[in-house]
Amino acid sequence: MQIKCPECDGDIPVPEDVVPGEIVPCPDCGSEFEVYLGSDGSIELKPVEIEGEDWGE
Amino acid sequence: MVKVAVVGASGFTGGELLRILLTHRNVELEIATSRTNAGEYLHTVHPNLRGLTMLRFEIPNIDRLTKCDVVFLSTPAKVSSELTPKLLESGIRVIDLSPDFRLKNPDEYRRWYNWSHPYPKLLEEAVYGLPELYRDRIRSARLIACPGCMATAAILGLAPLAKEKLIQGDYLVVDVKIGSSGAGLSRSLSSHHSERANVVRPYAPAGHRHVAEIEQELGKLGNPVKVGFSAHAVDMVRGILATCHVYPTRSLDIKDLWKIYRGFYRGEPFIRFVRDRKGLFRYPDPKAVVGSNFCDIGFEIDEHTGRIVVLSAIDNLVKGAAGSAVQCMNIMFGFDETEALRIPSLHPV
Amino acid sequence: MVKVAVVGASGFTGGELLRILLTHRNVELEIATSRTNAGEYLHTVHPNLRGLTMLRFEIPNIDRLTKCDVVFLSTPAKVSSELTPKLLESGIRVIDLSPDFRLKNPDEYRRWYNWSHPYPKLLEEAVYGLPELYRDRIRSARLIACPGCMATAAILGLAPLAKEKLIQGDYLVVDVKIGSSGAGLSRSLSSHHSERANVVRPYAPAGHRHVAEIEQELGKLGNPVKVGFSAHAVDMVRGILATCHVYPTRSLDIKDLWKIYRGFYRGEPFIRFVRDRKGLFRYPDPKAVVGSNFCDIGFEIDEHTGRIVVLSAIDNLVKGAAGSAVQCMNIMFGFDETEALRIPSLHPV
Repeated sequence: MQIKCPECDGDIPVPEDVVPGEIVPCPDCGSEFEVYLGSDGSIELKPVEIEGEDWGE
Repeated sequence: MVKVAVVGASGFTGGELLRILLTHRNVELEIATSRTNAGEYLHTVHPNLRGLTMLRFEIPNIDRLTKCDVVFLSTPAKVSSELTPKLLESGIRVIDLSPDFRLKNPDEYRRWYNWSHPYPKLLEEAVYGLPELYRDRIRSARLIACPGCMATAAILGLAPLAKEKLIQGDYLVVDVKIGSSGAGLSRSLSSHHSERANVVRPYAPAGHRHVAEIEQELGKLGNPVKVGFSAHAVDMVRGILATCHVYPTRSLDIKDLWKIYRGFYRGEPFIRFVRDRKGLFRYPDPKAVVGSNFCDIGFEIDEHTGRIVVLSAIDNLVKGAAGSAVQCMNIMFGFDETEALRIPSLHPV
Repeated sequence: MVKVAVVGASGFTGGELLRILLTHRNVELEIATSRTNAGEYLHTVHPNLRGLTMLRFEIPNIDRLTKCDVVFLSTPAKVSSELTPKLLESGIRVIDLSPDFRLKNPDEYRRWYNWSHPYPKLLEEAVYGLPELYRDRIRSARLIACPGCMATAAILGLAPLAKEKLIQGDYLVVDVKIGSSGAGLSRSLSSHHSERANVVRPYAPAGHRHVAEIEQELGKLGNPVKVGFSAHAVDMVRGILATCHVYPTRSLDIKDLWKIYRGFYRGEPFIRFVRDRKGLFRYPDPKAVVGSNFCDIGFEIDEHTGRIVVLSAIDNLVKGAAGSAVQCMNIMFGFDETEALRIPSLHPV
């Protein structure tokens, strides 16, 4: 199935048999989300913080 | 099979046309002209073509050229404008990679090229060879004027914002970094390796001819803009990165930007968006497109100044020249638009 | 003879301090510290120093350091702020090349470095280590905070215009191209040669910490400005070119610009103006300053948009770090300001 990316509105492919707690990355913007079950049992995504790479000076 | 000729086939752009056309399943490369190398095999000049063709360079000859279906003119300025009218009269179609028919307004040629155009009427008919903006008109065109390489990068990066009238026309800065192949084969002290390596050389800090095309095309999409253009030669053979600094007419957030860019370029086979939180190449970088027909576009909002930074990376010889030209040919003759252009770039390079 | 110590002497900047100090006729290089290389000869890490000294690296030790007259701190962020107070207490003078004392306002450290400064009072006392702006205050200073390398290029390029209040504060763009040595010795995939060569990699497209210093210093000279800063890594080891795009508050011609820049930098030994009709290097280019303490400044007026383009080129390790630091030392101890710094750059390189 496809879920809208909260960060960039892209479509994130999520396997049908996805398990809560799994991490799914967005193919467009690289943001990562943890899957969890919403109150109505629907699949929802919570952003996972990615540590920005330090580019040096 | 469509018969194809390439005039000016010994230059870097000419060589790229040959490289792409030799792998094209719907065309036959009949003629490759070069005055200086007439009689030589193509691989004498283009080593990457050894073993792929036994074709030899020949002197340009109108009668032989008009037996083809389409002619690519990879010639310096003020050459194709002599050849094109005769070719068109004979009923064949012309894809001109030179600057001779890019601008609609003859006065602009006087201003930017110090040249009074010999065939101003043809300027109306010529179609600007950017498939992402003119696909329908290209389909039926007799004469295509392929954009300048730096203009391609800037226009593709800014078109979506121009259409939304998001660009403050008086404060638009385009800061370009370009590789040495952008100067083609013209040899000089500045292209001498010991002097050309390791440079960041501003060679057109306060404006460049390509400004005329960029303003023409962005002006058609949205409000008129004046482009503050600066070009720098950097230590790279192929590639352009255009960093466009836009002060927007209204504030917006990153989601708006994604929406605007996705909407404008929906379905385009050679536009990729690169704004990635992961991996090494998080923004567009010519290194990631060298040899391919892709234009990588990225964007960022500078909260501190309200500025939008748009980054656009292409290979100046492919999407900036030969690739877009072949893409136009594919559209003109009803081929699969990506035929011979689904070339992955090289990594690392 | 003045006794000198260099803390953090195994990095690129540390190595440049050693290279310059070893040729200095008024100082004695007593101590060069490095935790990782303690016990090694300097030339084990810095091959260019083989045969010039038999000094060896040692672990930093307060008691030994305080026997010197001046200590250079070439340390990462948040290290020198621990060491500096103790060194100052012992009465010796400190030249800090780290960012720890550059900003006057502690809130700016929270904002740009996400760090609450442990010694905000010292921020008042520290003198910004740019001789061209603070020569008198440097003379008597106990603590010098040397500028960031990209800040140096931008500030030196824009200072004369800032003083004349010529910069529209909301539309100032600084587009920087920098070599790999700017990232020092920190190794990562991005510094891996096959991935680092041939790039034009936007690594800070929408702002960078150095903006805080640039705005601090330009704001003091003239009206407050907001800097639209974008940095790109290019294929070069040493060097920075800052291309500054200025929309002026009033129109002026090229003669005015020459007058403004000559007036502001009259007598400065390490500022050169490069806007030449002849030769290959007509505008500033890092290639022409590599290894030297020069800052080359050039400018152009873009009639088409009214924009002023200022170009500023330095070696990020010399004028952007070790060179300016030694220049400050020369001022502090009353030596000839150019001592050990009259180094011609290498050409070609």
